[in-house]
Amino acid sequence: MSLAEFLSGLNQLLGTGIPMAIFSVLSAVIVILLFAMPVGGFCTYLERKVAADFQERIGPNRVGPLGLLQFFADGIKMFLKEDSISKNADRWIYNFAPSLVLAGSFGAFAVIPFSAYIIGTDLDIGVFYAMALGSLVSLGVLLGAWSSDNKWSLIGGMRGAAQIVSYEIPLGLAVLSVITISGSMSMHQLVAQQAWPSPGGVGHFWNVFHNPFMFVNFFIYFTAALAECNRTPFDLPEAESELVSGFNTEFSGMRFGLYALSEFADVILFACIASAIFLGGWHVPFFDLQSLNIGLSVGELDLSPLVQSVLMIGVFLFKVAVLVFVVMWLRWTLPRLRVDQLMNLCWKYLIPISFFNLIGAAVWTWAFEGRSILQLLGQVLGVY
Amino acid sequence: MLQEFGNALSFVVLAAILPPVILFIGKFFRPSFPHEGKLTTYECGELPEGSAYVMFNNRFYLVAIVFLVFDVEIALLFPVLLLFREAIDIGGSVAFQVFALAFAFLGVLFVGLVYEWKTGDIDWVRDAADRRQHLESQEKAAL
Amino acid sequence: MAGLATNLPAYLIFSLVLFSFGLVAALGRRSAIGIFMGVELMLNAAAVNFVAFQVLRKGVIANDSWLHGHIFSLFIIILAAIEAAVALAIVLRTFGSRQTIDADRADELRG
Amino acid sequence: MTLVDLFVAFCFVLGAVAAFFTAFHPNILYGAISLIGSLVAVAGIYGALGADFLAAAQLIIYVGGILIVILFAVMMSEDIYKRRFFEGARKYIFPAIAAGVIFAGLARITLGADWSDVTKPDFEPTARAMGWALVGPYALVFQYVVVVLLSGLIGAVIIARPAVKMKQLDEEITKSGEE
Repeated sequence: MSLAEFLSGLNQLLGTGIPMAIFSVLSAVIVILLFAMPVGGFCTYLERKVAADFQERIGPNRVGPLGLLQFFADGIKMFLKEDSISKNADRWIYNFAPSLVLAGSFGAFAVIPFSAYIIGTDLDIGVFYAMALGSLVSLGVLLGAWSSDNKWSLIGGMRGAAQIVSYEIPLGLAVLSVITISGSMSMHQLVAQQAWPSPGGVGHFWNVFHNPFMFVNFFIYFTAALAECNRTPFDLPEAESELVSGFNTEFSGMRFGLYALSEFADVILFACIASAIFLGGWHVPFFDLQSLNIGLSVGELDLSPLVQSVLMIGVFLFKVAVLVFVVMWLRWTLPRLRVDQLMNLCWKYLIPISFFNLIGAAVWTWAFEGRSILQLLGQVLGVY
Repeated sequence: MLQEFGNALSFVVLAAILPPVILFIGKFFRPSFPHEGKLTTYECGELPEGSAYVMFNNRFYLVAIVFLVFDVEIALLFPVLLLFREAIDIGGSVAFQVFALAFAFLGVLFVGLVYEWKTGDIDWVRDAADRRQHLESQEKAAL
Repeated sequence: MAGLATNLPAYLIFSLVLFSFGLVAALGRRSAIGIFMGVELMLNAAAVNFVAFQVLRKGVIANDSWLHGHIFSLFIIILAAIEAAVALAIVLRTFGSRQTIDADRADELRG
Repeated sequence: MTLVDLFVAFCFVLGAVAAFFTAFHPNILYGAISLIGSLVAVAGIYGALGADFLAAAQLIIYVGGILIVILFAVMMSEDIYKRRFFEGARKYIFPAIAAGVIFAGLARITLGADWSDVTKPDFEPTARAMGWALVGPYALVFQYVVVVLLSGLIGAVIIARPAVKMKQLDEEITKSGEE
């Protein structure tokens, strides 16, 4: 059930006659402005705190308690800084590129399944739609770099586009293997099938542990997603040492803030998609949250789905937080790859491996009629 | 189903109009002192000479070409592999048909990838001089 | 304007507009990429027609439960992609040898 | 005037204006940028017609693939900022006339026909149905397309290979021939 229907359901209770379209825009505002941007901003603070921990220093703690409002202060500072567009920059494309990049990274939040009842919009082509919007980001990066008429940003932009573009293939193949296993593209179905296997149920536990090929595919997906958001071992386009922060050399003030925000939104987006299609979204091992039943109900409205939904969102966001922490952890442990190592890794290692993994996953689902290791183990032990 | 598209569209439209709105609102608060030095492109301090539209050797384009073909392959495989699970439930022969079709498709294109690999086209060698040195090192390794 | 979404001639006129602009671009542009962009527009126009007929004229083709229109436009998109790959390769090669890709100047028959 | 009609009308206008700029804009790069507009408009129309898989495939292949290739080609091939003048409208005259004649003729035919038996579109998900079509009646075409893909891939790479590499490969072939 999409967020918009949930809100309009609420509206029927209150009786106000607001049309459905307003609710879809409202759901967009809620997910983007109240979830993606604040959490993206908060990640900048978190990244500096985590980095400080790794290097045994304190990190930002001046603004607000424990420095929690640091990202807010950064945002205001960027908002007020001068946005100087260089003389022979190509004004039209210069202003058009950030909205392409942001549309690509924030638009895909529509299909993220936060809980069994709350999802931005349950498209039948959910995962495919998220990949389609991902390809807009590479276009925006290329145009933004090209229009700022700066040799460094042009080289950084070309490298960034080549890197994002070529890592979309292992990403696509990993998502393909998930679809081969679960037979549906809509995110809600993909997650619903990862419930804890029960005798009658359809769940076959998390896709990561479905079969050995899927386990490897998760790591391929994670590596490709790291490269897609230009994060640490692959942050060549913004390599500070070589390219003077690559494609966003010429961006100042809020324009740079928008690009940085869209980079963090990409990290969160891929963490959400990875935890939804590989780590079983809102499912918890050993227990099915949807069967949780609390007696209390207000008037005739039973409260247990609400409580279940809150718990599910908590579980889902915990998994996203773990993945984002690993991304930040990598930043301070792995050195940066050279261009040819980066491309060789993609074309000579990731793509062949994901080819064979896809074939392996298909053969596994064919041989065991889609049952996972856990289900097979359960049958051997006679549990069901 | 159109309501679902409407929700997705409102997400994309909101995300697309965010930057112009923020940058426009900021215009009133932002200082703006266009100074000659500030407006030239950033070249670590020196005066920029020559435009940035310098040409590149063509390893970028080889990547773009090979990516295009493999991206098409993934887009075509999505609908076929979507049915794989359903075909298994229907019966063995249908499942075999879908499996053979999809993985013949995959195999043929894997041949393309192997060809690229063998002729060294996806090697990310910087330019002609390096390529010759790259090839000589391969020959030494082969001897 | 009412019922525009299910009004088949509107889609046909739009694809015709796209096609004629594509034709002008293909015939009028000097650079090889301009010609290629014109061809892309014409291919898109044809693909829109296929989908519009499949969705808005159900029950006319024999067993149209197979979504023939959608399959046709999918293959149009795919062949346009392959054409783009080869077109870029040709542009690369002509630019390598002749420093420009004006279609008028590439008139020698030698390699 | 439902929202869908409004959206389709917006896609029509966006597509037509973007196609106009693709054809007539003096600077080839702005032509490529406006091509994005028309491709996204066509993807929007697929969405309004209920062809959800096609809209996403159009976005991935066209906007994410072909346009990147076009932009690489445009950026590489010509120094856009040297020639700001309009490349002489003379060469547009003949194509404009030809396109105008074709447009008038076909428009008269389409508007003349009676479109009474237009049916209501029933919006079902199309990805699964297209999958069964690709496996069923279009299985042969599906395999044929992959052969075309392979030949296109190898052909494009051979053409695009740098001249210096071709000399090495020829030497290798001749050397292996002599042994």
